[in-house]
Amino acid sequence: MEYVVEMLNIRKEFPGIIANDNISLELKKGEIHALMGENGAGKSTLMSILFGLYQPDNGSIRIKGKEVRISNPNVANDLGIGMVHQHFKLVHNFTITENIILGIEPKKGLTLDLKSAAERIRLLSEQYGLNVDPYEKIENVSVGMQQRVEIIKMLYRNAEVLIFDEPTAVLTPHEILDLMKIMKNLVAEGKSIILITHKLKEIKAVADRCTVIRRGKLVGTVDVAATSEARMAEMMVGRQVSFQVDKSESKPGEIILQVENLSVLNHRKVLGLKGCSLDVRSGEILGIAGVEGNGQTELVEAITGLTRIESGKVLLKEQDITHLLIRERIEAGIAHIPEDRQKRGLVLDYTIEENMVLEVYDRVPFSNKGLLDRDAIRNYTDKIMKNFDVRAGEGAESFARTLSGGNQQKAIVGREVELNPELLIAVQPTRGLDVGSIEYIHKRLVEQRDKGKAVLLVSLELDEILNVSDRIAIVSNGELIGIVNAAETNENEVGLMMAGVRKGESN
Amino acid sequence: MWTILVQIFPYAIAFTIPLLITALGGLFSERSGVVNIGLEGLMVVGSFGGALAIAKLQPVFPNGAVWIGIVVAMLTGIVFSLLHAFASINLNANQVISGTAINMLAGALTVFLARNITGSGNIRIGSGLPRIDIPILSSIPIVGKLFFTQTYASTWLVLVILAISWYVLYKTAFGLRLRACGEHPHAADSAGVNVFWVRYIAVMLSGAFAGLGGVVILITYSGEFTGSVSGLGFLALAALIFGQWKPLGILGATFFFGFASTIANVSQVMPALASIPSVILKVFPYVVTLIALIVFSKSSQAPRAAGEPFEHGKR
Amino acid sequence: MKLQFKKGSAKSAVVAFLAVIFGLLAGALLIAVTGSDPFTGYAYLFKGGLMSTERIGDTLATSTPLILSGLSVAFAFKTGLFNIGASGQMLMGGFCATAVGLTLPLPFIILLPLEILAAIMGGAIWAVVPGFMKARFNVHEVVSTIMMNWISYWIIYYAVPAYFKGQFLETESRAIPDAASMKVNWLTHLFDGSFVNLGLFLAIAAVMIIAFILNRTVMGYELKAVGYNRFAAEYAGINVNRNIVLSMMIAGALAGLGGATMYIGNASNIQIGILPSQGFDGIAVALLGANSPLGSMFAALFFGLLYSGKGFMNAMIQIPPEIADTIIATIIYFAATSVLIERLVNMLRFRKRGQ
Amino acid sequence: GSTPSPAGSGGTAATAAKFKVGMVTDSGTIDDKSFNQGTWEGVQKAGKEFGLETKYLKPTGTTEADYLKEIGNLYDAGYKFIVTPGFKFSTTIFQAQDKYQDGKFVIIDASPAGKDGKESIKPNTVAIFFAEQESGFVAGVATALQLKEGDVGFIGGMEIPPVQHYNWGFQQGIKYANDNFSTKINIKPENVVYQGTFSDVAAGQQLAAHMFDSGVKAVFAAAGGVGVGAINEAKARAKAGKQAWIVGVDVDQFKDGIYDGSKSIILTSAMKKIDIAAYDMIKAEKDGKFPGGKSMIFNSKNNGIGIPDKNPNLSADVTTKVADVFKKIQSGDIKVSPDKGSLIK
Ligand SMILES: Nc1ncnc2c1ncn2[C@@H]1O[C@H](COP(=O)(O)OP(=O)(O)OP(=O)(O)O)[C@@H](O)[C@H]1O
Ligand SMILES: Nc1ncnc2c1ncn2[C@@H]1O[C@H](COP(=O)(O)OP(=O)(O)OP(=O)(O)O)[C@@H](O)[C@H]1O
Ligand SMILES: [Mg+2]
Ligand SMILES: [Mg+2]
Repeated sequence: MEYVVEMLNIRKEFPGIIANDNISLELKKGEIHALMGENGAGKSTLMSILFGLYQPDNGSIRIKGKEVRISNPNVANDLGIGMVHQHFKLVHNFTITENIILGIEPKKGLTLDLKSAAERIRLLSEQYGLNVDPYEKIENVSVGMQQRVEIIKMLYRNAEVLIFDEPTAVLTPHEILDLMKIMKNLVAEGKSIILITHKLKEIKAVADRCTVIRRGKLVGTVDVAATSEARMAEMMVGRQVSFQVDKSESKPGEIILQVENLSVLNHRKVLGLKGCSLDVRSGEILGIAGVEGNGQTELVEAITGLTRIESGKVLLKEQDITHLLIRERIEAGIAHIPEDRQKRGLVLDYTIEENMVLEVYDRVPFSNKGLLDRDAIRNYTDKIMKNFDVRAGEGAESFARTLSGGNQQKAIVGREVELNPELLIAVQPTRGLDVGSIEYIHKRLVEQRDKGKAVLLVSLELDEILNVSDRIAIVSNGELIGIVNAAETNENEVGLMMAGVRKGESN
Repeated sequence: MWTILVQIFPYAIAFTIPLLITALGGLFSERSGVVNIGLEGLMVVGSFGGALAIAKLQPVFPNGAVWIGIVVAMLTGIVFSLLHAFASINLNANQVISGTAINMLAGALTVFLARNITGSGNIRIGSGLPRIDIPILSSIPIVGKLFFTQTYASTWLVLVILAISWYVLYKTAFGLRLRACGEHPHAADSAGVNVFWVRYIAVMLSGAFAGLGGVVILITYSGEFTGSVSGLGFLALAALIFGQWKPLGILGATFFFGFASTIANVSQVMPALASIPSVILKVFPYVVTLIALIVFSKSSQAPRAAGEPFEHGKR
Repeated sequence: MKLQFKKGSAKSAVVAFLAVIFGLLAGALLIAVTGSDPFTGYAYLFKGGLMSTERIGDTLATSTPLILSGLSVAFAFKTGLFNIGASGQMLMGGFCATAVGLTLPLPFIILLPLEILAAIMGGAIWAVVPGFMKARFNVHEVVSTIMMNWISYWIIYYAVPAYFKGQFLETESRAIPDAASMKVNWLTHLFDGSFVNLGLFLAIAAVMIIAFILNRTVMGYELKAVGYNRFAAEYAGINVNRNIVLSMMIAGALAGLGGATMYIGNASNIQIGILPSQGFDGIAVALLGANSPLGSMFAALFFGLLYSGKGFMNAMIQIPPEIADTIIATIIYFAATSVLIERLVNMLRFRKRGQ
Repeated sequence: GSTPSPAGSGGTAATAAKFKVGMVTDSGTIDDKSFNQGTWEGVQKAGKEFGLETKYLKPTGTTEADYLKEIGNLYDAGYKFIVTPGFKFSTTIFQAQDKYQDGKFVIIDASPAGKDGKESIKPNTVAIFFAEQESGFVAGVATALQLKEGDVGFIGGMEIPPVQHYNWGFQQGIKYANDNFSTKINIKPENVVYQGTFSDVAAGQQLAAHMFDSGVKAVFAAAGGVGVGAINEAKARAKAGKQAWIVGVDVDQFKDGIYDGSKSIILTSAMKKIDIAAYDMIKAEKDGKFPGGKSMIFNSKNNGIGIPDKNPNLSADVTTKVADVFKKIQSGDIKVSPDKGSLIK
């Protein structure tokens, strides 16, 4: 059998952690090979080694049978290896062409030859059906388009082996389908692909084989067609996982949150949310489904007070909170698990205990007459950490920075739940987490609901929305497209509505 | 007013040029992602190196000494800038702090050395650059009077460097890479650009240009190294922001500073301006800068990665 | 420009200590290169700062404005701001104190608090402008405080001769009368005629108060939260803009007080045409003190000692006094590149373990 | 304090007791071509001649505390004869003369005074003054005679008495020449300025340039570093073949103005002979004749002021006429007022 890439017995150690422990991976020509594992398993590290960003401590790499040393990305490029990173590596104020040619610029004399580069990009774009405008600036194009730029970047460098690191995490269902089509095109043209993803469905849909790693160690490589999703999931976490969230029928009570005709400007100073009205009742989880950037952020920020409201009203338990300060809203009973845990959710240079009182430090018993009470804060923190299974090296005194992403998230969830809010807003509460942590957090959300609280769940993951919510509100282009009952809908219907098709319009 | 303008124009330009070239150095550094508040110190070491070279060489090469001094000043600036480069690029040190250390070190070390050499801490040069009228061009009406009379060769040197800088920054592969390093070093890194080298070169350019700025002061109007450039390095930094990190922007900003402070300086002897309280003229450039900073704050073009240490492979 | 914060005071103390050692070594090298004996040099340097009660007093007095300007910079750092404008704030604060001292014919007991108040207000106002610009328009405080430095420089330049002209000189204000000065007889006598003054106690009190505010109070919690992560602070309902302004205001007040200790304490009038270098030294003090109030105080005392002793060293042997500044600058460079020191420490530790 | 030298240096012992001479500089450097340098040259000359140890210290700041600290440093290091140039030392010496009673102090340009402005010269102190107005007067006459007609200007540093005296003397000298030698020299009010610092070189250049552009032929620059800027400007002009003169100050600045081999733009210099004053005081102390408690004036009578002996840019005729005028000042026939009166600024 001919392998384009063979990574043999790769070992990579970071201070305090062995990210890759004797891992081998072989890629056949013309296959799509999935690489799967929980968070921190070492997938990105392994691929970074193949791409020359890291040097392995041990082990060897062969390309087309020949042993190579990939000391930097240039070497990888020369060997025909390209990578689309988990976080796109594009310069926001460069044009697409400039981004693509960066590092291998064509020149006329001393001067950059942008014209001929743009022409080549246009041709590549046509060949693979990518549809990009070479002269557009990155900051003006959608995330899906940016990903296609990353793909052309590889093609422009004549890559034969393409590595995709979690490419679908940021895409809409429709864009995911497009991407899969593109990937199939690519392998049809003779390229080989390594695809990192957490999503079993995607693996099923496009991959030929799948390699699973766990805590830096290789679990095995399987033939996708012959392996069930459940089996792959088990390989990944080392135990059986249920994909279904166990929950009883919801018992909605009084209206907790009422949003009336709400319009909000986005950061580009145009209406990002247009005349949205919805309500959330006690004892129910309302999910907001939608493609990223279609008004979810504006809605949440308007409710929590992070953004000014252009027009409309927000009521909490019939009290008008439209013009209240953020802190006043928190006191009125709103808790918020923010989208970006590191940017908004935590003060990374504060300890856990300092973070646990981020919204309540000025209340008795945590402080009195302007003086902090360390003991009270410590007790409170210990309680949250115990209840929510937050693990940290030095307990309550650990700096938030030193926690893993999952533990950071659990700490935030714990903090917000502990506020005992009337309304819990959870935005992407499981983003980037592994299935174990996801399961845990979902349980806590349902628990809140069962305690008779209102929960507003915003997520880009359709599965999460469908599994956790009782009702689902779908937004598209800043407008509320419709609200459906979770039990009575399916992925297809919601997906269509996310694309802006109102219920009933499609048939 | 016209005669006043014509009269002070050459001096305004003489004052503008060191600011301009220093800010241009800052531009290269910052657009590669390294904040350099050590410009002031780099100017000082440039002026020190240049003064020393010129003072020592002038007796031997009365004509060439100034030009050798310019080269020496740029080299001194480069050598000193390596301290900043090492700290901020190799060690990921806080760039503001490293720059502050550079400023302090420059002021102290050069005077220390000068004291050991001259006994006083100052180094005086015999003579600087002559002022020349550009033949033909200077006889063009208006423009000739303003731009081509009483000019220093260093002015033209700096303007040529400005033009080349613009070309390099926007039209060459190096410029593209440099700007990428300042906006998104990881993108550049994964595209195979050696971020370390690009930043090193950029910081060294800032050292060379600031050194040139320092020596231009010396050979045009001060004639003496004194261990200080009286805040011009910081002013260059302000001009860089005022000029929105663009070559032509900083040309405008530094010219504004040059003009405003020249007016403030000579207002005493200009009957037309003597009625305005001096304090107002003196603070005018600074107040306008503050206002400009507010106006531009909405659309800041600051390089996104400026000030952030780059760690290879950091997620 | 994002500032990174190092925590763990034991570690920063080790780093600071090693930075000092390296700085002194570099200084020794320089002294040797210029043909003098480093040991003799340093002996005179420290003697110059410490060899008599009077000199100890002078060293303390030299340190006083440094403690306050260092505290000002450190406090701003802690709250995420780089106050490079301590000089201008000191000048403004000192000017206000001088103005009060020269205008109001009041008894000492009433006058001194008024002067202090004026200094604090002067410094605070001078820092509020950049604070407000930062909060409201996100204008970087490094540039705005530098501009404010120059504005204060020129305002004082013209205001002093216009309103408080000295008996003989245009270039300084009239002398502060004894009844309006921070110098008090018992202290002067205690220290054998040194110019140490009440400013020292004000500085120490300020260190205590600031340490207390930062570590124990709700206000400190908010200020630091905004400094470390203004987005998280905003999310938590902390008024970010108010805290930025407040932080700059406090930093400015501290620097202003430092100005008072200089102009109506160590000196007895305000001079024009000079931005006090102590403001810039405050950056060094804060850095060496790892931005902690107590650390800054020790750093200021150390720098004060160097500054105070260098003249005597120069008088005794042929070493230019700029050596002190060079040593301080080197220390700061080493503190800035503390990563290098940390690596060295790790390496040494590793080697020991290996044996 | 520690006194390494065993020989007692207190008292006014007329012995050849080895005493060490120290100096504290004012703001500005030891080679400022002005009073710091002048003083230091005098100290060094005496040091060489009498085999004394000499040392100067440059204070870190310009406050009284800074000055006192350096005086203490010198004193503790055994330099008990201390010379301080500059009006700013007034209050410092006032305190030092009491604090270090076995020290000797020479203060130049001012006398010791308390905060209240009350002067008091103790027996261990001498205050030295110069009649700068006479020096400026002579330079003014020389300038007028040499240029015959046209505009001249004045750039001062800070507006302090010595600088003011130079200015007013210069103006009186011009007027005297216009009245007595029928020259037609004019000083316009806008061409008399105090820049405000002794250090802003750029401003000095710009001010001088502006004056030259508006037709001024010679600028009297009594302004330290600001004057350096003015000199640079004049040199640049002279090199380009234009006429631009500077009248130097404090010391003979001829050398600083050299631009083309041996040509200099320094027309003449209004000097005050600080070096001689410093030297004289040290010599007096050595001879046991230290005039402690006195205030001394150096003027035309004791040749403490004047223009250089050699002025290559002045014609022989001018030189003789100026020498004549100088004699008349010495004899009191011509009185130069140290006050502003109806003069400009
Ligand atoms: N530069 C680094 N320094 C130290 N540790 C690192 C570094 N990069 C990764 N690690 C650690 O190595 C382990 C593997 O990380 P890696 O990013 O490869 O995981 P992953 O499988 O890609 O996870 P995810 O699904 O979250 O992307 C993690 O524990 C991570 O924290
Ligand atoms: N760059 C790094 N340097 C040092 N330690 C790291 C680094 N990155 C992660 N770690 C440590 O490795 C451990 C695992 O972190 P990791 O970020 O992989 O967790 P995770 O659950 O995958 O989170 P995330 O979702 O953010 O990827 C944590 O203890 C963390 O402190
Ligand atoms: Mg991870
Ligand atoms: Mg990963």
